[in-house]
Amino acid sequence: MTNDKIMMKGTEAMGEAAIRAGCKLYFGYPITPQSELPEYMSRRLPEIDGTFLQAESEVAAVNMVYGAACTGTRVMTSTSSPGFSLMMEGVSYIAGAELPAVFINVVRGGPGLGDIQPAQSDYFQGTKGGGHGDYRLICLAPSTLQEAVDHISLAFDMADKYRTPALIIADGMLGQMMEPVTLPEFSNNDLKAVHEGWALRGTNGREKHMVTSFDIDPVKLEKMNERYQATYKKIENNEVRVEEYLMEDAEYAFVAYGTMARILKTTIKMAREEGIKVGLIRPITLWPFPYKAVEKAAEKCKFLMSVEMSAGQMLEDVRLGVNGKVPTPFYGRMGGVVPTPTEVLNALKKEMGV
Amino acid sequence: MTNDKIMMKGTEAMGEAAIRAGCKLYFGYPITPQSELPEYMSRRLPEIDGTFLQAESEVAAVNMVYGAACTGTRVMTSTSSPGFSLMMEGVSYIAGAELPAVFINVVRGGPGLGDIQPAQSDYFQGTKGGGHGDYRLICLAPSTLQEAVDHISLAFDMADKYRTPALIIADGMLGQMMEPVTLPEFSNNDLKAVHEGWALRGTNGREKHMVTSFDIDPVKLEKMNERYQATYKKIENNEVRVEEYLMEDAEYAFVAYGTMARILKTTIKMAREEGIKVGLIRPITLWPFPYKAVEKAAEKCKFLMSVEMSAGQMLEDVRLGVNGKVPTPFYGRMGGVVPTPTEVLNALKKEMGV
Amino acid sequence: MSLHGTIVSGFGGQGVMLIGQILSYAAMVEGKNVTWLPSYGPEMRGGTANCMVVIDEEAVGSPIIDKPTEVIAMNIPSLLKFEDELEKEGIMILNSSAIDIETKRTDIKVVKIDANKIADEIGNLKVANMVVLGAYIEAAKIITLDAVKKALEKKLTGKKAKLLQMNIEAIKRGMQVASQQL
Amino acid sequence: MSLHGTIVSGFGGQGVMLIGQILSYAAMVEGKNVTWLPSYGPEMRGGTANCMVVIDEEAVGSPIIDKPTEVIAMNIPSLLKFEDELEKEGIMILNSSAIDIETKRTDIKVVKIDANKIADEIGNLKVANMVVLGAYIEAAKIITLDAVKKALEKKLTGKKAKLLQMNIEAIKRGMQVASQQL
Amino acid sequence: MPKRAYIEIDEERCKGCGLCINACPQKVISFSDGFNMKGYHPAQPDDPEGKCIGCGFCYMTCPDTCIKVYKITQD
Amino acid sequence: MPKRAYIEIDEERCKGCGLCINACPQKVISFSDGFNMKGYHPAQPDDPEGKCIGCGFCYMTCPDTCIKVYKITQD
Amino acid sequence: MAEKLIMKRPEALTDKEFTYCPGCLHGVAHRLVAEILDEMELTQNTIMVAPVGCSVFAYEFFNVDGTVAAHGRATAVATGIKRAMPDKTVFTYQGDGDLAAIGTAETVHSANRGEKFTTIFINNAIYGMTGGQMAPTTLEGMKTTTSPYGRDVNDVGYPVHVCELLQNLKGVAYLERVALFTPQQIQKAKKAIKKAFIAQQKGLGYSLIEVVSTCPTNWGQTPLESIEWAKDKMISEYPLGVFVDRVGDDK
Amino acid sequence: MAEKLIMKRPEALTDKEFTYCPGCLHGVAHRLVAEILDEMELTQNTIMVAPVGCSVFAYEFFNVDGTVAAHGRATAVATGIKRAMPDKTVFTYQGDGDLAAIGTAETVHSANRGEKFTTIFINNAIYGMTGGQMAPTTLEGMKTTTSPYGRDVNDVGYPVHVCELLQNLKGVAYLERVALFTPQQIQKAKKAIKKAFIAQQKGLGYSLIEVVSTCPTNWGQTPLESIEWAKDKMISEYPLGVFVDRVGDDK
Ligand SMILES: Cc1ncc(C[n+]2csc(CCOP(=O)(O)OP(=O)(O)O)c2C)c(N)n1
Ligand SMILES: Cc1ncc(C[n+]2csc(CCOP(=O)(O)OP(=O)(O)O)c2C)c(N)n1
Ligand code: SF4
Ligand code: SF4
Ligand code: SF4
Ligand code: SF4
Ligand code: SF4
Ligand code: SF4
Ligand SMILES: [Mg+2]
Ligand SMILES: [Mg+2]
Repeated sequence: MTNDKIMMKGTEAMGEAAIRAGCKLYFGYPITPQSELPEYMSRRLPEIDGTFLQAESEVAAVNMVYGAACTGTRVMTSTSSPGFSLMMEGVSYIAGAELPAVFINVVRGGPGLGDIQPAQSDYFQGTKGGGHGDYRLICLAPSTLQEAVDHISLAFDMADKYRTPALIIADGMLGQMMEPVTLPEFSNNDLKAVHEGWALRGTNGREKHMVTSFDIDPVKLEKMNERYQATYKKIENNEVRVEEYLMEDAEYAFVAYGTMARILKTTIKMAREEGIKVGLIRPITLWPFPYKAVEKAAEKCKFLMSVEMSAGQMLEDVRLGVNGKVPTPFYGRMGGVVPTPTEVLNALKKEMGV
Repeated sequence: MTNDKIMMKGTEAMGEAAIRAGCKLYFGYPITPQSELPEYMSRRLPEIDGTFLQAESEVAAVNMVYGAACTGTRVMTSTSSPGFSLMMEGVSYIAGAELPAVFINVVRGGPGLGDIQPAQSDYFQGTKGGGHGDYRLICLAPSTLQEAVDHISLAFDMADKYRTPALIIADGMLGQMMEPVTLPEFSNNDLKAVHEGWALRGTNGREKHMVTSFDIDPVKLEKMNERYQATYKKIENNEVRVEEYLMEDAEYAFVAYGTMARILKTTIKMAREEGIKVGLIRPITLWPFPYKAVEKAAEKCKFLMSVEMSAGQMLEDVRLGVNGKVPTPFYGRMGGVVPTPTEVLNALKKEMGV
Repeated sequence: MSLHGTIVSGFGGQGVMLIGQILSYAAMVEGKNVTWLPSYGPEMRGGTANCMVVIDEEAVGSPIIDKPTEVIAMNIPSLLKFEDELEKEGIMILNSSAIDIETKRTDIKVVKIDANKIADEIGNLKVANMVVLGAYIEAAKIITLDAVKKALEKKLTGKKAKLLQMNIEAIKRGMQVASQQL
Repeated sequence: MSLHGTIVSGFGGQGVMLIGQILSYAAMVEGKNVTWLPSYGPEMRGGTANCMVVIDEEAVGSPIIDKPTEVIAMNIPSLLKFEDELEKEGIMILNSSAIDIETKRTDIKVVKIDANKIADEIGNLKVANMVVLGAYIEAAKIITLDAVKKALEKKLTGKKAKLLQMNIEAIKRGMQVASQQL
Repeated sequence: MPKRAYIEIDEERCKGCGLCINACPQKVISFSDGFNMKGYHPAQPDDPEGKCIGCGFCYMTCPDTCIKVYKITQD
Repeated sequence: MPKRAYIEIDEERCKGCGLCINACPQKVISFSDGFNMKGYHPAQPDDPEGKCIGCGFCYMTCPDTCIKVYKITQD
Repeated sequence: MAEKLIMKRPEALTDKEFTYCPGCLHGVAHRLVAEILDEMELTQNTIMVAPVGCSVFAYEFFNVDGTVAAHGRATAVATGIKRAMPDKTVFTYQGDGDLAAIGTAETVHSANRGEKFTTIFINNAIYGMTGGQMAPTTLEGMKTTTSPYGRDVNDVGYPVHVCELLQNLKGVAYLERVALFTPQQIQKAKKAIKKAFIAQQKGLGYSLIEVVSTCPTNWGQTPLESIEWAKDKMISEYPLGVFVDRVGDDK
Repeated sequence: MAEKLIMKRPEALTDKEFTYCPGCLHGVAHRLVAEILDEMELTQNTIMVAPVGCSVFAYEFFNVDGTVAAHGRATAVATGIKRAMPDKTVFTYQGDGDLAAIGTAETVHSANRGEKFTTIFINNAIYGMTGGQMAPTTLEGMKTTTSPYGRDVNDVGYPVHVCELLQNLKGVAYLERVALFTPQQIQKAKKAIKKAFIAQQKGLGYSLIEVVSTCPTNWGQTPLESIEWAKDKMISEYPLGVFVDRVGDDK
């Protein structure tokens, strides 16, 4: 344990990481369990001459993000499930306008008002497109605070590189908890230069720039869509991230992400003490999803069990990866209930028939 | 051709069908290509002492629907892609509060502002949950105006029966076109009685009723979620609808819905004239998806080709149904471009290697 | 040929949607399968609009046809927009009241009709579109005058019933002019 | 046992979150793995709140433990809420300044401490939570006073640095009382 | 003077906010020394001399509807 | 009186709305008989007697920026 | 000599204990509404809409049919209810974040349409439920968790005055700002609420009562301190009074 | 004798032809804004936000960097832009549906925050782009495609007066309602627009010019008829004038 580790709340650590990654603007609207993030930003951003603005709603917030992103400046927002639903139109616009921006959804129990406990039931929304149209979000799912912190700059970098928005899917547990983390150094990339070619900053003698997700002519709109799809293809080729945990000798595999995955590591320890050879595929990018890792596991494991704090959403991607090779049982809890290591162990054993 | 066929615009025919199905309230916000639906309702609903109200936004509209649905009265809204994205929070609330209501999304090219041409790129949003939380929408995809009209009362009936919202996914072509249709008779079910047990109508001596998607206690919220999931299971068991078109002798199968499916019937005619034995699986309910029909087709066809006016969204459900048995090529156009029968035929042939 | 795709195109105020609708209705009356699809959207607000009518003996698959078999052009932009797309040997009806240029196509049948003038003669500029419809009926021979009459009877009810005769008159005049050109 | 799950619970104003945070910080200082997780949400607005600290020799898996090994209850509702969940042989620290009832559990170790009175004696009611922390340190023996001191040094910087001594004093007094009861 | 009015306080419902105590013109309400099950020191009627006038200020200001006010009429 | 001013109209850009014709105090603009490629009868300067005063009302009211106004100065 | 119970928890409230912090005036506002419902004999025929905010549980506290709207959308939900059931009494109960931030469009348009229901609007100058963030109504210079350096009106704008914003809309039938800091104010508030419900009963249009309130927890004050602070600071920013009255004095 | 070109299409417009209907005054409003940008030498340093509405293409028409916001969200987008680039001139151009219906919350809060950009607000009492539905600004009794029996103010509310709604918000630096029906009005409108941009340049707060306009197509009128109708009907509902002026007369 080195000296530079500090204890910080998840949301605050992510906020600080964003500032160090060069984030200059934050627009958001309070919602539990992530209000500490805007609160942190409201303290910190003025210190670095950045802008914190509490919007009148999530709808306004996401469109402020759109605006700031149009200028090619690093900007982010964060929210929790109902708030992210309200952002769906704006997210689709941002994707369509090919704007780099970072969203954080600290997922809570749903649907509707639900509760404020940790959940993973916004997987579909984040990975398949909760908004309209053929767009995707780069979707990162940190499992520890350290990873959450690291994902922030990764998200900004990828968003800039591919000119596409990135989403970090966390949950209330990750957002609220403290654990020791090492914060990254301040980034000193010249972020402004990156987007000189398209950003809206006044013409000053050059040709005018236009940012839009709009073309009334479907043939041209299709061209735009082809460009998006080409980007998505690149991302699928380059950016899949996955952790394979004790998979070398695994006869069974869990598939889980985020908080659920970290809990499963305890389950796996318990199982292995009983001699059950189980491992874990932990998708780090939910989109692009690590289909290959799942496929590979399906070649040697007796089954792949998706464990989620949801009714079974990632399960569909697991099944797409497994492609019928082995069974894909599911264990999940809903509405903000977090499965305990023991109960998942029991579920595993039941599935094994022991 | 009987006398009672009339020519009506798709959106208007759906409006009239809704009125005949006992819809008493319509809340909505204009958006192309479906504004004729609210326009029609604004003329017709006052004639039957119903309520038409143009809301200040789609966000307001969906919450007005929530309110009216709380009273157990038949209510609907309609919109097009960006507008439906704005409704995602409200839709999730309506699902969570187990309210019967009918939505129509006349899908247009996306993402973002996109264009106003017919598209199918909101499939994920409609079938997997564009809003937050573990909810599903019964999702009907009519292919002709007659079917669109018929789906309206079906949607209301299922929504009432299962106390869950239903969505009709149409597209600009279906919405704007006219073709001969037979309108249903006026329903004279006693719709009020159905919801006496929970609807908000004033206590009048009975115990108070509460409608909510909320429980601060995750254990109780999970119970609510279990109830939703039980409903969804029932719907999956009872309500899958699919058309199998020339599948008896099919060596190849298209999978397509809505407008795309109707166009493919022309393609199939052309193909069969050339001796290519191709059929069509046409999901009528997109959720619950007809996985079994797809699976069955995968047992005898050389491949199943999903054809969509999107980058390939239903394709994932097709693959889940096929489960690795045969290849699942894809053909699609994006951004509001509608594939012609000929181009799909060419795509099919290419896939066949001829 | 059993499959027809007709495009009717012109300014918003020229009644092009109605031409298409009457045509569709008539096709339905004759027991044919038919779809009517308008172009929509703010191409030019208040500018040129068009609709496509597909008439088929069998169930209509696609309501869009790549290459129309007939085009009714009510103004210059409509002519410019659709003259290239028209099928070879296809029929082009030109409203010469608003079009003072020629089509560059030579492999199609062209009927020119000074619809406004004729409508004016009949006594109501609003029936210019029916004059054009008449020319189309005569030139394309897909639907009969009888069916169109029935369609008009359905459309013109109540206060509008009294306009029926004038409309039919307009159609007949259009048919006459076309028959002279064919 | 290498895995500890401690719950600290009380009114919003009683500094329960801080107890948990100091504890976590101290655990980190000692090279242990640790997570701190608050309960949150409007259970009763302004009412009872709690946090859970998990300390492990290995990487912490779940930051939630079904059955806590220690409970610090600062008020009556906290006692009622967590007494059933506490692990057998577990430790219960009771703030008797605000709790005038007894626990019904007999299979646990109980330390009662009149934290307000002691804090008052020290001269600042605000350090009552540190008194309780002291009792915990002594009773649970998971972290050392030294580590807690270091944690406090990190927390109390700037203007607050002058409070350090008083806090340590409070902790020591708490340890004393607990040692008498064990 | 005879007792004109008195109040009852639901001490288990009380959150010890003190608003009633503050509002009472006769100062005949006080905090209890003990805790209720919510952990608060609840308010209690403290009117040995029967000075309560039944003005209802306590009732009106209590945010938790803990208070009942009784009038005593001499008939 | 010598010609003081004149205007030019971009007839292909013109939509024949007539607002300039309506606004011109000198009534020196009229509709053309022919059609432009948009299908409209465009406005045209119609000032054989050189009555245009260069007031710019036509320019100001034209929604499609079709009009240029020239002043003729005698120097 | 007889005893008479002259004041007690109204029938229109359920037995459920309020979940509010000690000294929070949400409870007083609830009781006033409940008293009016009882007095006007509306309890059996009322449908209420709770907001998302500290009063999210309000639909459990009132003995009437009720629901909870999405954050900010209470008046849209009430519009749907009232339009479906025009003969019922409908009211929304909303905080300042709910009504004046995220719900601004719904508020303005419900008022402008003259929707025939009543809104009880609790202005406590803060987001209570989520832990004390800045509200549209937060006072100039006031520190909150998202205005840690004090509300800078040049940067984030001035406190929003809801009554002043709505008063020119013709759909509004009754509009008054009241407070709950003294028994006298509380009595006045009750009368205002009554008038609002009368406006509804008479079908005159939209009625809204802005209740200037407190949030001891997030203001970091004791209940008594919060009352004193509010009497001074809140009322000077938010002057009490009747803004629109189309009801008149005959009740 | 020399000729001088004294009036012509301003530089701040691109060559693209407007997509508006014949006689639609969107074009006049565009030209005025462009003239001001040129005169104030702002063209090179301006970022504009087009709305969704008939003027959705406006970002192609102006010779400045630009984008198109989601329907109703232009001021939120402009807020994001201006906060990121405080030294640029930023303006939004919005219709009545965009600004006063779906965008109400964004409008009110941008104004209240005193965001330092300018809004050109075109009030044509209708949803032009989507085919003539009722707008918040539609006149009493006026028939539209969604008020086929005429706007019934008791049912759907009264015409919304944006300037009157915003005038009490302290963040507003300049607020005026102008019209475009005569050359004189057009000149006045130009002055107003200039003042709005000056307010922005001086960092005084939010500025909005409400331009009372026409929609011949959806009003079912010829261009000339629409002008005459608007002179009479629109102006009596929407009186012209300055509502807020914190700029003063020294330009
Ligand atoms: C869409 C959405 N955004 C944000 C929230 C989080 N949220 C809940 S209540 C609230 C504000 C509460 O403040 P107010 O309306 O003033 O009520 P109070 O708690 O002060 O009574 C917020 C932001 C939410 N539940 N949903
Ligand atoms: C979310 C969303 N809802 C609805 C629409 C459809 N829509 C486009 S423009 C418009 C209204 C246009 O009216 P206005 O703002 O008054 O502008 P105008 O066309 O009259 O200039 C509407 C409702 C949309 N594009 N997006
Ligand atoms: S009724 Fe009046 S006098 Fe009696 S206790 Fe209450 S406040 Fe005091
Ligand atoms: S006002 Fe009510 S809650 Fe507060 S102390 Fe008095 S009785 Fe208790
Ligand atoms: S400048 Fe004046 S006088 Fe000359 S044409 Fe134009 S409006 Fe007429
Ligand atoms: S005002 Fe402009 S567009 Fe209209 S007629 Fe005159 S020149 Fe043509
Ligand atoms: S947080 Fe504030 S508003 Fe909410 S219950 Fe507590 S005191 Fe009342
Ligand atoms: S529809 Fe109306 S507002 Fe739109 S361009 Fe045409 S005339 Fe102008
Ligand atoms: Mg509040
Ligand atoms: Mg408009």
